[in-house]
Amino acid sequence: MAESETPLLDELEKGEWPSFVKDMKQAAEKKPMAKDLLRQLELSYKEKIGHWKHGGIVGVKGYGGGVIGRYSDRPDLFPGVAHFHTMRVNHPTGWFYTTKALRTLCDIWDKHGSGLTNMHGSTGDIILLGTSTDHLQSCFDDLSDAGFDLGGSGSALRTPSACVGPARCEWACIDSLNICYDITMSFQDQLHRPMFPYKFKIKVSGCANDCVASIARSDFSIIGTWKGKIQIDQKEVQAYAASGLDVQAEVTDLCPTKCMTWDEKAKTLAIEDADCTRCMHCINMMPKALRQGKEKGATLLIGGKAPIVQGALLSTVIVPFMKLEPPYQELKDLILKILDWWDEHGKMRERVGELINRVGMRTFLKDIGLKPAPQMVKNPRTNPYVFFWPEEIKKEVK
Amino acid sequence: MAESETPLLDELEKGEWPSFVKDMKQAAEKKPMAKDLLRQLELSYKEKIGHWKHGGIVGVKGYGGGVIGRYSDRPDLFPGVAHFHTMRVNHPTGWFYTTKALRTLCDIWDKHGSGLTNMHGSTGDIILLGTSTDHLQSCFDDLSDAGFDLGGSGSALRTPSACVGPARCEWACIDSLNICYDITMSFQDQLHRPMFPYKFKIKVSGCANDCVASIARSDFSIIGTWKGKIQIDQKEVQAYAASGLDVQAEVTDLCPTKCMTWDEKAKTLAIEDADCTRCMHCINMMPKALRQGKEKGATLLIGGKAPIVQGALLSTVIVPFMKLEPPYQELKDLILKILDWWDEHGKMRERVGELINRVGMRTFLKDIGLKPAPQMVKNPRTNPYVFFWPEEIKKEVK
Amino acid sequence: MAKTDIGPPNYKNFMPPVIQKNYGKWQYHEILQPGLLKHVGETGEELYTVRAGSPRLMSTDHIREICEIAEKYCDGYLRFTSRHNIEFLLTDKSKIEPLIAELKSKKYPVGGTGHCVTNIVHTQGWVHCHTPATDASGPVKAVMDELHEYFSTMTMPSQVRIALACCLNMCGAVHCSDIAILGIHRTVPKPDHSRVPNVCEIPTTVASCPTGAIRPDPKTKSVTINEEKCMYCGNCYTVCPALPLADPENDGISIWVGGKVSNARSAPMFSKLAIPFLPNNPPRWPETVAAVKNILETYAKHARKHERMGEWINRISWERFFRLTGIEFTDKHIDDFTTAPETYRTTTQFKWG
Amino acid sequence: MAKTDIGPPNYKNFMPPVIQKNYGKWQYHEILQPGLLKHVGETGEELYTVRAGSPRLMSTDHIREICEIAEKYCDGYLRFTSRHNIEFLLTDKSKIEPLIAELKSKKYPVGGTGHCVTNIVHTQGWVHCHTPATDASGPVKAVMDELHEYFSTMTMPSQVRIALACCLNMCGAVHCSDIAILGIHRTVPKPDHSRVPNVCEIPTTVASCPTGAIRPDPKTKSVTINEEKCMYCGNCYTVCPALPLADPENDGISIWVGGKVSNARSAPMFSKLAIPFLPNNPPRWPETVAAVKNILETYAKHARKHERMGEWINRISWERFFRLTGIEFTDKHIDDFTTAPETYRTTTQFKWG
Ligand code: SRM
Ligand code: SRM
Ligand code: SRM
Ligand code: SRM
Ligand code: SF4
Ligand code: SF4
Ligand code: SF4
Ligand code: SF4
Ligand code: SF4
Ligand code: SF4
Ligand code: SF4
Ligand code: SF4
Repeated sequence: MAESETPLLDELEKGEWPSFVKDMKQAAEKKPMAKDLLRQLELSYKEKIGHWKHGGIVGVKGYGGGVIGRYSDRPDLFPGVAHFHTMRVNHPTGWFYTTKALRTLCDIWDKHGSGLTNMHGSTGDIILLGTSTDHLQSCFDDLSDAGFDLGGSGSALRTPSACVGPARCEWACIDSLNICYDITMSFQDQLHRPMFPYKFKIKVSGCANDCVASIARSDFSIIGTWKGKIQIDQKEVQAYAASGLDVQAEVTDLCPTKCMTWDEKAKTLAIEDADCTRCMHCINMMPKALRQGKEKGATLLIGGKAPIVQGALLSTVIVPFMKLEPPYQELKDLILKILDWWDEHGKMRERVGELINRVGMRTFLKDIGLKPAPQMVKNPRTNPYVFFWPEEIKKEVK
Repeated sequence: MAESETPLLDELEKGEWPSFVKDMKQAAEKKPMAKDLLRQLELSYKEKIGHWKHGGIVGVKGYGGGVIGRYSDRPDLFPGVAHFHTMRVNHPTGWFYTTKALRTLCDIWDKHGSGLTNMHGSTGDIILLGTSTDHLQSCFDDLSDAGFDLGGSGSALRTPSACVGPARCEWACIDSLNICYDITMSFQDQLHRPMFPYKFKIKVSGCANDCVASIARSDFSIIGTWKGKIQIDQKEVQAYAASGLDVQAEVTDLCPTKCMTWDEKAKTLAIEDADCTRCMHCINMMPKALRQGKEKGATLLIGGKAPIVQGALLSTVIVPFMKLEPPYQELKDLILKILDWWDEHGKMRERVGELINRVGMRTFLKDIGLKPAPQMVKNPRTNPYVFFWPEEIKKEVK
Repeated sequence: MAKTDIGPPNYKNFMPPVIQKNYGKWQYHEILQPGLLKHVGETGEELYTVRAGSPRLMSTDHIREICEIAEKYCDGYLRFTSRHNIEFLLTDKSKIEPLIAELKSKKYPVGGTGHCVTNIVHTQGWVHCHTPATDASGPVKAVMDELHEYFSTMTMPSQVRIALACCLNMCGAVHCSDIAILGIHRTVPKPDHSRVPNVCEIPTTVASCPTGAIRPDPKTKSVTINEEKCMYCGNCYTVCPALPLADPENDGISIWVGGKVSNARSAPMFSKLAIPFLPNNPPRWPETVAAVKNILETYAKHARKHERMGEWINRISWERFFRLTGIEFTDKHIDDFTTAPETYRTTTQFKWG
Repeated sequence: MAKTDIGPPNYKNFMPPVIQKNYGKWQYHEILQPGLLKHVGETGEELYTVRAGSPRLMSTDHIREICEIAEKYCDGYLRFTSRHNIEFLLTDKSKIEPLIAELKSKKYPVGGTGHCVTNIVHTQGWVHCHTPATDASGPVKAVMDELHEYFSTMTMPSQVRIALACCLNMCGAVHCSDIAILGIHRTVPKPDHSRVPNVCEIPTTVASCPTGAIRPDPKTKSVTINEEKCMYCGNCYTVCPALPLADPENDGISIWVGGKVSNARSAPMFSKLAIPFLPNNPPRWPETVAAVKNILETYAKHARKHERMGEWINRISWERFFRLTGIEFTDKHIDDFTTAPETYRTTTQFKWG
């Protein structure tokens, strides 16, 4: 057998976890592009440095984004990846697929690209990993014919995503999938034609467990919640207790507000609902016994993002509760208003959370027309550097 | 009876709490200066605005501080307070007095000033409230003859203060009074001849109860603590329980680390000392039953201050534990080193805590020669903006 | 010439004999009744302390009166506390009752111990400072007149420390108090262009502004202030007397809550804004008195034993605090300084109110 | 021309009939065994989900293999999770065992549910990005090879979310993970003065630096970088390709711990620095693998049930975390960014270790 061209990467074919090297080799057998990707990666492994140039701008007709341009810095050695752009394809909401649709995608990508993908990208897109400039448009055309469209990139709305929600989860307080899909469809223009100061991400989770990490990873987070009493089925609580759940230690003691009491003798659970902050823990522990309160809606939060530039931000509450029912007009109006405001005041490469920090939450709330609420803060300010609006100050006596 | 000249202030003679207006009137009867102070204050009450000019620099020979210059902006109306400077007199550590000493002070002040004082100023000084420029030196001379000296003002070390500590408190882990007195005596020059970028305050508390608010109100906080097991006298614990203390609810449940257990049946208290953070709560609750561990010392913290300019700071741990015994050389060396460092790097009006924030704790620790410890932080950094020292980076390959 | 740098009198000479003997050897203490402490030494010796309130701003006559009392009952020994109360130190048990009786007859409030409202740490105000946004002694007197019964009883859930500072310099160190009364300006400094060039150093003045609102104005050789960026902190005035910002109508008081200093149970905490503005209403500041009383009594009613104000609020949540006190939550409560992001609610965990 | 703006396919068309029927009407679920979920609808209908691991970087052949399996057992329905696992959706109970058997025979790890280490969210690395300080897929593979048994069991105290990002842009959103693996540069960008003037907008480049380390250099029409102020974040490189900062010897990996996203029990938390630097050591990054394993297993050994990494550390204290893991605490752990003051220990409450 000939000596391997990729001795370092070969090491990563070993072991129990599925190997991406195996996948790369599979593709390399059919695609010279993939083969050169493998070889260039081997060089990176040897030299401990990347071999891609700073991205260039490429795209498809009518769109300002959806493609990440990429060029090898050693096209001499790896001509197959001289251009090697990725296409971001908007995933079906909830990442549901029929095999038919998946196979179609594969066929298109075998035709136009490297045969390599990310299922999925970190924002949620189907990442078609690497093709040359001349294939971009035809690949897009084929995707479009098959019912697929590109996702977001650049200073645009990014592909929104949602937790599996009502499709397979008893805890969805909102129709996370439908909200996400509706927003995606309503904001196609914002998704495809970069027009903002920077990127804008929206994620929708059906409850406070936040299975799409919306609070950490989106500029606008929509998270289901409820009002009213947690519905307790005492029989089922008893069944959990009987089957070995230590209700005191595992449920009530871990309730962050200590608003639950478990009567060990009577085997009854009581909740002081007014003190509950709807953290989900008790419900997570006993899904069969506890159901959320009956009035459902969402908490809306703003500003989540990674650290660049001013430090990472988690999203912060701006609407404690909004009912969300189709066509979600109030929600979409609010998002549009925020996008407009950000567009008007944001500097280049300033995420909406950073803009709010720069101009002050009070300015944001006033401009958007939201009423300040204590739920927006962990605690009121500790510094005395309070601004008053001019209209609050009595006309000055000279 | 003639109509009162001070109808507004007269209102503040009413009521149960001791009235400063009464004191002012007492002084006013003897001192025209005090009388004009009263009259000017009445004007302020009427006009809702102060009537003092921005302070000027006045002082006594050989000293750069200890006097706060003050001039009325209406000397036409209130000639008695045309000058009205306060003298800050260093209080006896712990604010202990013999009546003899107090009477001497009163006599001196009746001779030279308004007859009004603050017992004490917020930093701890005896504040002699208001005299004219020509009396400053003679007043100082008399004070000095009586064994008193001025305190700090301006960009200097300020009068250090200490909790009552070993003089009357069973919890003093360090000799707060002696440390404070020793520091005061050792640093007379720094106290009297402003030489720093800004003010520097030192406060000493014998334990974590921090009865002189050192953590909030001093640049350098010395707070007593201990190592080793909390000594439990189970009989006395039982006595507290018998006398109505709910040990579970009032003691163990409120222990922040939950490291205590109270066995209601056996009436015994157990402490997992390794988890104790020496917050003092349990000891506060049962002084007769619990005594601190046997190895005593102090935690040293730096940087506490009010909000101007960059926001208020609480002091932060820089030495988790230092034994403190006379002559406190290690402590004083450390303070001097810090003062030197601050003096060298601080900008004008930059408190030491602000300087540390500007240049980074790592620089402070390195320059001072302190070893980083997890006890210095609530949590390690969350942002990835980590600096490495040049010597940690491998020589660059060109 | 008088000697300099002699330092304060040695405290050791001012301590009563019982303290000299038991110095560092106290074993335990009890609060026998409000204002009366008993400390017991390892040898069994007892020290009694009677604590009395003080206006802090005291005449020499008043001090002499205190001396007289201390001579009568305490062999001439006394001290002041870190919160400006007076402490009479004695060993003779039989003198306690007469001492307290005399103090009461002379209108000294006796108390300030344990779960009480002790003396209000405060500052100069219109009596002696150049930057106050309110008076100090006046509001303190008015508030304590209303709260005095909480000084001489121990009916609070825990210690309550109230402080007052008359401007943002916070000499009263109100930044860590259960309840803080803080004088605030609300108008932008008005540069006196004729004086600025003479009395102020322009670069220092520009650098003094925490929000960067001040620009040098080469034309006038003075400065201009960006009104939108100014939050009236007065720091520029401290370094430049030609930038006054006091204003009778717009100066006033803000109320802060939930700070603490001790490390007992919870770590020290900053005070947080409760009420952004109340008018200056001398001589008795009724709005301020009512606000403090409302917060205090709401706390007293709802908090658990040993729960400091801030601990109580942290348990019940700020939304509940605002509901229970009936205080309005406004955009001013939301931080917009550099520390703002840390204060945002970055979780869906909250109560409805 | 192809249609634009058609949006993604409607998810409704891709959901199996049992979901269509029970949409929004699920009543409860059980985790029957690692990798096997049962969801029961209000009508009693049951949906089974078998979850399998994926390398995320997948060939079309691999995807087709998955399709084949889904066709054989699931009527052609499947989904991916928000952490890139594959979920096979079926109703026919009898097919569960064969499906799992086939998956295992084809080397698919089955698991990723409940108290496990699920798939590592990660990024491009040397495979497709221009700024990486390390590879992504490689370290992930190496770490998961070591941890795979924790994927297919549920023996952890609670969920463990590991994430990797190959540079400070943090596309893997490692800022809120139980354990985060983060590629870091450690050398100052070296401006290519011949290219800067042509390819970079100077004001944007200057503004991009979080620490203000970049100054325009009018002479060269390029920029200069203050080495002391630069912390190698690479943000300037993002906006200016002529400022490369990758370096084979000094790039590497840092490890972060204790972040979380869910609001369950505790509020979401950022990850905190555990290990400032580990060398890039391809192909198997042994130092990184060992570090992650050590932290994970220390946590597994000491944490209480349902305690996430960050909750555990908050209970035991950071000093204890460093002692138990044997990780050295350095000056680099102490924040020196604008957020620094918030992270200081401003209390005397701490443990000895
Ligand atoms: C006399 C004084 C020290 C001094 O050198 O002057 C003092 C004396 C005592 N303090 Fe204090 N504290 C004194 C100011 C403070 C301060 C500082 C302040 O208020 O500005 C604090 C921090 C306050 C804060 O957290 O905001 C303080 C927090 C404590 C605590 C902790 C309270 C808590 O649970 O948070 C205790 C423990 C206790 O009371 O159980 C304590 C306990 C004590 C004890 C019981 C100590 C002892 O064994 O003798 C003393 C009598 C307490 C009492 O009055 O009930 N002392 N104590 C100060 C009296 C002030 C006054 O006149 O009211
Ligand atoms: C007299 C006193 C208030 C009182 O009524 O007790 C006082 C009075 C003044 N303080 Fe203060 N400070 C006094 C304790 C404090 C404290 C409390 C403490 O020391 O525990 C603080 C907060 C703690 C701190 O240092 O951070 C304090 C923080 C300030 C500040 C803000 C400093 C900062 O870095 O934030 C200023 C402004 C300045 O220094 O320019 C200030 C400035 C002033 C000036 C000198 C006014 C000025 O801007 O020049 C005041 C003079 C008033 C006068 O006319 O007599 N004073 N000052 C206190 C000193 C008496 C004494 O020596 O015992
Ligand atoms: C399938 C998925 C949603 C999706 O749309 O894809 C999902 C599905 C479920 N999650 Fe989740 N979660 C999913 C990502 C997440 C994430 C996001 C992430 O990890 O990036 C989180 C936040 C993680 C964090 O806090 O850092 C998340 C936090 C939870 C929690 C809260 C855990 C906690 O105590 O902190 C629960 C409750 C529980 O497990 O008891 C939960 C519970 C559930 C339940 C039980 C909901 C249900 O009733 O069906 C689902 C099965 C859980 C299981 O795997 O044990 N899910 N879940 C995601 C599977 C990811 C994977 O392949 O591993
Ligand atoms: C492909 C993907 C990583 C992956 O392997 O999955 C990715 C890849 C890149 N990201 Fe990202 N980001 C990806 C999700 C994220 C996420 C996670 C998320 O969306 O949940 C984040 C953190 C969340 C956030 O947005 O804050 C993220 C934060 C960044 C940042 C920092 C932004 C910030 O404000 O802090 C940059 C830098 C920039 O925008 O200039 C960045 C920039 C980039 C660029 C475009 C590099 C650049 O500087 O131009 C990368 C292109 C790689 C390539 O060659 O393909 N990427 N990026 C993810 C998008 C796939 C998809 O569409 O599904
Ligand atoms: S976020 Fe809530 S509703 Fe959505 S999948 Fe997770 S647990 Fe279910
Ligand atoms: S949801 Fe959370 S806060 Fe509410 S009762 Fe359950 S555990 Fe407690
Ligand atoms: S700080 Fe501690 S030692 Fe000092 S008086 Fe207060 S309780 Fe006693
Ligand atoms: S001192 Fe505090 S932490 Fe230690 S055992 Fe007592 S209550 Fe607990
Ligand atoms: S708080 Fe302000 S106004 Fe009051 S004494 Fe201090 S500096 Fe003067
Ligand atoms: S008052 Fe404060 S904010 Fe306003 S200009 Fe002066 S320093 Fe700046
Ligand atoms: S984390 Fe950095 S290196 Fe990795 S994909 Fe994102 S931008 Fe590229
Ligand atoms: S790498 Fe970051 S810190 Fe260094 S110069 Fe560039 S932007 Fe500034």
